[in-house]
Amino acid sequence: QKLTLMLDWFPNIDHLPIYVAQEKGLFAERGLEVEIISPSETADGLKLAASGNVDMAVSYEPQTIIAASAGLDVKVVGRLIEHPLTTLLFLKSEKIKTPKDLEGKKIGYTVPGLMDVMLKAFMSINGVENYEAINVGFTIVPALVAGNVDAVMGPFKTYETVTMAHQNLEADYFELEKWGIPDYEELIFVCGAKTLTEKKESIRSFIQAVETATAYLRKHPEEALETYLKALPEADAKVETDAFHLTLPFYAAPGGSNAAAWQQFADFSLQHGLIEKPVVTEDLIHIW
Amino acid sequence: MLSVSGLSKVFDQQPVFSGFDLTVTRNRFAVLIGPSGCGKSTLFDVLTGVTAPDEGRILWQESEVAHLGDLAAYMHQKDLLLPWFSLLENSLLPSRTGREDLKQARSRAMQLFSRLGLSGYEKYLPYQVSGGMRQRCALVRTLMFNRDLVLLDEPLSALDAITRKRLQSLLLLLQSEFDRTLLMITHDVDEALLLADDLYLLSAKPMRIIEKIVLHGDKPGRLNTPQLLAMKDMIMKRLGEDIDHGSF
Amino acid sequence: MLSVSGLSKVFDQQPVFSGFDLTVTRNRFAVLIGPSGCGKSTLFDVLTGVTAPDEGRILWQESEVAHLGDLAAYMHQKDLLLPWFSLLENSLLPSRTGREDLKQARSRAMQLFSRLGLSGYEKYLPYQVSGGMRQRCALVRTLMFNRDLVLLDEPLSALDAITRKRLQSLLLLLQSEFDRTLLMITHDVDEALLLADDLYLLSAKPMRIIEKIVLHGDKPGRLNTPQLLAMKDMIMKRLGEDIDHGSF
Amino acid sequence: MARSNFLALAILILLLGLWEVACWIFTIPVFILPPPSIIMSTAVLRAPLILPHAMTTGLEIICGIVLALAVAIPLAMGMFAFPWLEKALSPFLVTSQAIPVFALAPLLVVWLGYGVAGKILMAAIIIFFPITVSLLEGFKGCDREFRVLFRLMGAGFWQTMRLLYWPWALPHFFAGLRVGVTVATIGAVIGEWVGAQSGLGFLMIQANARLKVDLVFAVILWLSLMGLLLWYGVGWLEKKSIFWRNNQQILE
Amino acid sequence: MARSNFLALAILILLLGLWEVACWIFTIPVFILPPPSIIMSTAVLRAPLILPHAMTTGLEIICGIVLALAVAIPLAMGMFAFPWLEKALSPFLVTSQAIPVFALAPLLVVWLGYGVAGKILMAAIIIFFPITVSLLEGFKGCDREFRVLFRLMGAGFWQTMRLLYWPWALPHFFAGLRVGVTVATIGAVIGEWVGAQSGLGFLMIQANARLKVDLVFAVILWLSLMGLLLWYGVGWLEKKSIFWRNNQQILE
Ligand SMILES: Nc1ncnc2c1ncn2[C@@H]1O[C@H](COP(=O)(O)OP(=O)(O)OP(=O)(O)O)[C@@H](O)[C@H]1O
Ligand SMILES: Nc1ncnc2c1ncn2[C@@H]1O[C@H](COP(=O)(O)OP(=O)(O)OP(=O)(O)O)[C@@H](O)[C@H]1O
Ligand SMILES: O=C([O-])O
Ligand SMILES: [Mg+2]
Ligand SMILES: [Mg+2]
Repeated sequence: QKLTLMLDWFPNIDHLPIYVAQEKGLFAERGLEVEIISPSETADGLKLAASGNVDMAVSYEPQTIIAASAGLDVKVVGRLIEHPLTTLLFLKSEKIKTPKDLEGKKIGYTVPGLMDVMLKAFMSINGVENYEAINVGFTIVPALVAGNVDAVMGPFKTYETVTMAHQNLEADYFELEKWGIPDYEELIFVCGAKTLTEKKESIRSFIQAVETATAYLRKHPEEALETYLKALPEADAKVETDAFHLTLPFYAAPGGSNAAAWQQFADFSLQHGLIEKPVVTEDLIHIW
Repeated sequence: MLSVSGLSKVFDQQPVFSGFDLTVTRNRFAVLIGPSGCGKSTLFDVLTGVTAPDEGRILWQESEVAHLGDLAAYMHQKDLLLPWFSLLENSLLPSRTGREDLKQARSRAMQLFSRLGLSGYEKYLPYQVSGGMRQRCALVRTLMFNRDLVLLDEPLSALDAITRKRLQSLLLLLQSEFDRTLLMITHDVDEALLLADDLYLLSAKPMRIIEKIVLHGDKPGRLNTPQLLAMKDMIMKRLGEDIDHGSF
Repeated sequence: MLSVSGLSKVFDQQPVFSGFDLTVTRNRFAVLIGPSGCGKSTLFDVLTGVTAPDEGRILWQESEVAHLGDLAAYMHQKDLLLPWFSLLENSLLPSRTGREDLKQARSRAMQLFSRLGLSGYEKYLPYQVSGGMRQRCALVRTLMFNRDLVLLDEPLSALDAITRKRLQSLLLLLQSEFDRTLLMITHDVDEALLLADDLYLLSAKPMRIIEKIVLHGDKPGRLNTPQLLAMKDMIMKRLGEDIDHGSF
Repeated sequence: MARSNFLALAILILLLGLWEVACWIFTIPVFILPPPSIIMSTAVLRAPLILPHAMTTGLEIICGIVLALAVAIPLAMGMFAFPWLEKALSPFLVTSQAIPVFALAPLLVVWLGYGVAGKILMAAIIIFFPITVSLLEGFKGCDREFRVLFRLMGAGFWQTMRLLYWPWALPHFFAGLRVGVTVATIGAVIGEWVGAQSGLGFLMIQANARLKVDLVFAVILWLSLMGLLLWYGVGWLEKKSIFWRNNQQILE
Repeated sequence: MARSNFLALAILILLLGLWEVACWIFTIPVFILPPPSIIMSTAVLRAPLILPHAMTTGLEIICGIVLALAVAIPLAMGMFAFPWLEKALSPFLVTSQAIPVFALAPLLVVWLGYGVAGKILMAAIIIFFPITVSLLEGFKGCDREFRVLFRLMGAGFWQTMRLLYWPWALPHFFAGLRVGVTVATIGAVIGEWVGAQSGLGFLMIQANARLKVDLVFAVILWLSLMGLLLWYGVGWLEKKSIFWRNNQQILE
């Protein structure tokens, strides 16, 4: 059985369980042939999964809730990273200790339409009123170093911190879930509702294979990392190794998503204008 | 052989000619002479079907035709050789487009090449030979058309005096030896007097025939005879008068 | 007034001319006649400084100059009017580039306009007037140069017989009334015989002077005299002989 | 003229009709390709939202064009005056075209900040090449006889440039400009993806992240209209500037 | 010739030198702008990594050019044969240039899957416009006298096309092709954003996101070299094809 999987972004350490499953033959032994594709844009996966042009996609909980609100018929079938990695990141300094210290500063964000809303929510929850929001795209580190912005909403605490460290830059950050934003699942697997009914068994096998791979990498982290680096020769081994150790605690444990937790985030989204129509997360999440 | 009647053509509301009549008789050399911009080339465009006339009829051997599309041959002051074909290929173009037997056409072309002193240059590209050779090749191509009527639009006006003189004799050859009927545009009075059997003086735009002159006498040599010299002065005067109505 | 000696120019290893000598005398009409491509325009390019000679010297009134850059006026077979300027603006170009007093130049130009029958057309753009009027405007501009020597590169060869004839008289006016010295290129033997005081027959490339002929007699009228007709035949023969060495 | 306008309209209606019908028949999801009816109604209804962004992008394009001209014109003149300079520079010009500009976008942001400057530069980089090349071709196409004339009139380089070469090259210049402005929108949009607060590119990314695909396509519609407007605007300017080609009727 | 080559080299060395020195003096961080020494060593040392991606991109470009030609040639001929068609189609051609192709990416995936087809189409969309426009200009530039001649030879449309218009338009065609291939690299790179597994565009985005800016620039260097190669390749082809312009010496 063939399955196509579209990633949320270019292949990176967050996708390690998928690559381990692929390279260790965990898909193959379940009779799956998985093709892994990068998108041109983070929303592509959701669109193509909803239309059935890819079987599965990796996406973010916030964007999936947006998609559901926009009427895309997608189902959440599994988890990859179970807590937020997204942070409000800045160069370590004595001046910024609490969000209050961001008063009057220039704050960048990565994805307009998503991270700008998160930033607004973060700031209003933490009582910051005066700041300037700037879309910096993915030029996070240069923007910080050049002093164009004082902090950026969107970087991962497991990734940008490492790349910065390798450039001898020390990063500090606020974790969203610790400053009033509901906990959410950073990376999840989605598929179209129709695909789910048609290829239910294959998709279940896929999720099982990823869970097996996650269990394997917890036991043999070094071998898992080696497998991943072999599959992606263009990756920088030193950076990926450090990032891997930071990400290790976040790879999702077996078991499905928690509809109640999702509902909390969906309500938060509605309240802060991330979505316009309410979303019932029980219909969104498929429990195996 | 060819006659047009009541031909009209208007550009931008201005008539280039209207109600224009002309008859060309078999095996004669008809020459149109008139001031620049009077509409001579436009007349040829209408005859060849490049542009449609607004009014009028074209008769070819008593029967009406839309244009002379495949009834006449054509020669121009530019040699119009295609630079990407050799001299021989250029001369064979009418046979190719006319779907004639190419083998036979080739041997005929070779004969004409040698007749016009081009033997040995068949494989040369146009840029590799002189202007005179190019015009002679254009003449070979004109003969390869195999058509009784030849339309010539100032065929020699770009050439220097000597080359011009030699090609004038070749044009006469077309008429005498190859039995063609010729209709030529020129604005050189000497050339017209030298070559024409029937000479038509044309007015400035809108073009009409001011006078038709029938010429006699031994062609290559007659130019410097007193009659011809007198005729030349008369023609210059007639053309000049007409132009004076315009703004010269 | 102008003399060149030992002038050489090579293109692609082939000499266009080498060791070329020529002297133009004050207030005379010198005409160069030769076959197409022999190097006449190249000689003018060297004289005007458009291209540098490989060897040789140019002397202007006894002293050596690099070129005639701002010593001569120029007229060409194309009228070379700039289409974006009116006739008057075109005629004032030499005064503008020469930083002369424009007010004075303008009144001089207006006089020439009326002298050449262009009054009332000063504000017209070139495309709005006829070819003859354009060439007359080019003549006005040539006069506005205010230079003793005028270089003419086939100034009339694109015109029809009548217009040509009229402009020939105007060229003679340049010499007689405006006291200019003229150096003209042509390949029309009649025109050369009609206009020249000193006629130079040129060979095919590499260009050299075959013969210098000094002409006498009343200019506009002399052409049909037996002497001139005989001379014409002689010139045609001489030029023809030379070309025969080439491949015609 | 009337015939071709009619045909263009007919083709347009046909294409839109096919697209609309295809969306319904094949039930193409709106989030992949919305039918034209929805795109157009969004483009009109959301005009108050789109317009300010369009003004930003428009401003960037206009400034980009001005900047490109400011570079292209002296460059073309220099390369025309010194043929060796042309030969020396042409590999760099060609290379500048082969470089994917979006790759430089992050750099530009660092150097020029997140304001409009980076976007203007982006648009300019894309436009200046066709303008330079066609202007140079225009200068070089000037007939030799005219050069001889100006030489003998004693005209200097700048005078000849102004009176002869420049008007001579105008038709070529406009041809290059027309090609340039069409793609200038893309330059500005790429610039806006990299970081901006407003502009159609910014709006497009935002709408895309929110999965408001109808808005994405409405923005594309606006961008296309701006491209067309620029194209025909330059055409109009060309007609006005090259006044001596307007009416070729001749007074005889 | 020698002088201009020398100058190009001198300019190159000067620019690279300035860049290198500026990087050291101003201690510009490598992730903002790496010095040329590092870029070049990365381009060489990581060649084993880059080469397969370059081959993918190269293949996409070549196929894109072929596809663009397959569309541009019949289109230009059609518009030449029917001037009203030209007028009717030109707004669509212009619009096709103003649309930011990335927005179409999901659409292309839906239609063409995630293979190379989408990238080829992207490259083709970018190239076909300049080729069509310049080919059409070439056809239209054919002298009237030649048309009269072919008319009187009784040549049909296709014969005239083959024997006259086509060779006549070749120089224009190559001019358009040369412009087209230079930007084709950009087309393919943008195309590689469409769900790619390989290609220089894919590699570049990855490297960029990983802050390996030296690799980004190494890839840009490769892309530029490919663009230059294409430019000079088309120039060479032009010289071979238009053989009748090669040696303009005349036999007298
Ligand atoms: N396509 C056109 N549109 C408008 N006017 C035209 C067109 N073609 C020719 N004319 C006009 O028609 C007139 C006749 O032009 P034509 O070329 O027939 O003259 P001609 O007698 O051949 O001149 P020449 O001796 O200079 O070759 C001119 O006044 C010209 O301006
Ligand atoms: N830039 C150039 N490069 C190479 N050869 C050239 C160049 N310019 C002219 N020639 C050659 O020099 C010769 C003389 O050309 P020139 O234009 O001076 O002839 P001409 O006597 O003025 O001819 P025509 O009577 O046709 O105007 C020709 O054979 C031409 O091929
Ligand atoms: O996804 C980020 O690494 O910002
Ligand atoms: Mg004519
Ligand atoms: Mg000449």
